[in-house]
Amino acid sequence: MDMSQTYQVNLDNFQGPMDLLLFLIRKKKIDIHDIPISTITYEYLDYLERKDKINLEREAEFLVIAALLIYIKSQMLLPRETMPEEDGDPRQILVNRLLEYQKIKAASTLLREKEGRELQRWNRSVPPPLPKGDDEEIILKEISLFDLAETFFLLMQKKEKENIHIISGKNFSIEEKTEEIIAVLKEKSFLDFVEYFNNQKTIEDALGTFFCLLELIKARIVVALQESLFKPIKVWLRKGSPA
Amino acid sequence: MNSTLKEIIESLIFISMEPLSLEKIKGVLTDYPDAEIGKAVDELLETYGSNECGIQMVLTGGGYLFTTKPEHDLWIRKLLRNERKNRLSPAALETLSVIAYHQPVTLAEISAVRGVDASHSLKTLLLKRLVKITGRKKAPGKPLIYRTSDKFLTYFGINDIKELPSQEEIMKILDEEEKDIED
Amino acid sequence: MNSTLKEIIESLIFISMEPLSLEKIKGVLTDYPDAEIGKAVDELLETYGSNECGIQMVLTGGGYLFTTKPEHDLWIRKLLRNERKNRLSPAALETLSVIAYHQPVTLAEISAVRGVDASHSLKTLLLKRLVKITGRKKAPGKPLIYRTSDKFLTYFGINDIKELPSQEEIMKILDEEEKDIED
Repeated sequence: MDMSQTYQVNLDNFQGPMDLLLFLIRKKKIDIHDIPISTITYEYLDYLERKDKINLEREAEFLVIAALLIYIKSQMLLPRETMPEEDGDPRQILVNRLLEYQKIKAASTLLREKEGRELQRWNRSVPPPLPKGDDEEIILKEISLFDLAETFFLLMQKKEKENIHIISGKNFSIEEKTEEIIAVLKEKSFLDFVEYFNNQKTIEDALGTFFCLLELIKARIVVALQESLFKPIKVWLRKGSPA
Repeated sequence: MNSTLKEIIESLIFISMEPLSLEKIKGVLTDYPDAEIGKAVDELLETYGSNECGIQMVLTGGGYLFTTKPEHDLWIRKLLRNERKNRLSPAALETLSVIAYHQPVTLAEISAVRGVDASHSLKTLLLKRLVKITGRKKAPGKPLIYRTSDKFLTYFGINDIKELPSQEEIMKILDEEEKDIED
Repeated sequence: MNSTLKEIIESLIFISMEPLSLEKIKGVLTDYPDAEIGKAVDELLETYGSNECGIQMVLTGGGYLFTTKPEHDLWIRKLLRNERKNRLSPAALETLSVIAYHQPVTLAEISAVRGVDASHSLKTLLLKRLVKITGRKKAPGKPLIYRTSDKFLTYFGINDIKELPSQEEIMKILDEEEKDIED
């Protein structure tokens, strides 16, 4: 984010309260290790008040830091019975958090540069022609608990859906369905057979779609192809077809 | 010779999923005269045709393509075999997830959940020692019972099978999937 | 130098769509001494790292990979008819930085550093497979713990997690930013 542009703008331009606080410290050229708490609290609250509409879900996080600032300010005003070294500076918690956040923000800047460069590189999405006889099989590289759990719960979700198939009594129009398929083919040039069926809402829809496709194939308007065994079946619109 | 042009063509052929025809190359590099493109392609063919290079550029199926040399097939096959040994397929992962969340479980039960015969992927998982046989079920045919192994726990970094992510935790992540497009 | 060895390694890296580690190369070329393999790989890196070549060999995510040069992005996108690849959102990148520097880390810890709830951007990163769940913390509520994945390394072109921007590099950025404000 370009700092000069954010000067006059609202809270949405900040990644959070730490971001805003860091911005104010830089703007005021304040030494992060020796923050004048009164000044920064005033500045910070001033920013919060600029917002006319309060989005509590988002602003709550800003208010937490406001509360922390006010707490630190009150601590600094209290007369000290012990030496400051023993008691510790009440600002220390905030300073540590700011230093850590500042570090993360700088690291993000460096990673952003690397990202920009790497996103311009392209790797092949399919392997080059391989020696015959070795049929390619998809293999998963790195698997984490997330992949494992995702696989399972998606499977369960699919099972649940299968069990509650309801054949609705909706009137089904073969013409409409045929037109729909041709429209999809014209737009996307081909469609994935299995995927298309899975997207049908009811068994009736799926069956109807299947009959339409059979008709279209028979009429030589579309052609269904499978590159090899177990590969997805793709349906293409024939060139020069009447449709 | 324009070396940048040669480089660009080289990367286009590299990234192309099918043999890349001269017409397509010209269609991308509209700023360059056809003759120069043709010359650059010829030069590339010469460079990659030499015996010094492990990768070859060939003219096949109406276009240019990078490919490996036939004499290296043996090594390439060995790499592919090794890779297969070390990794899981989506089918094996699915079987593993069913065992993890439903254990103790029999082959018939796994197959019923997955909707396909899971015996092949179960064999893979046994060979990788991610699952183990822990006895027989007291049921007709006394089928074998499967559980995840200690190696499974180590692999995924948990101490106990109770620590697997819950349905609630995973669904919370997946439900956001559609909303995340602009993120 | 054994030119056949170099060629074989070249073709192994070429057919591999993900970074190919030195260990895997050695696992295939068991007939060759390790030192010779290492030397051949270094020589290949040098050849393909030169500016003469349209295809580059890079060391990323713990292995070797052939890829195109960033400066040819425009031409490749024209061929593939692809849009520019999307960057991470500022929130997601910030969350990712916290995970990278504080790993293993829980959601609560990430949110504490950022001062905002990081669950939304964490979801994005999980779905993009840039971070992974690696178990649970032995703490009240047993929260899930997160780490960066191998894909994270490749995404940023980093070979090893140790190669993340160092403390010194970070300090340099901070000094520069301070100067910018003073100017």
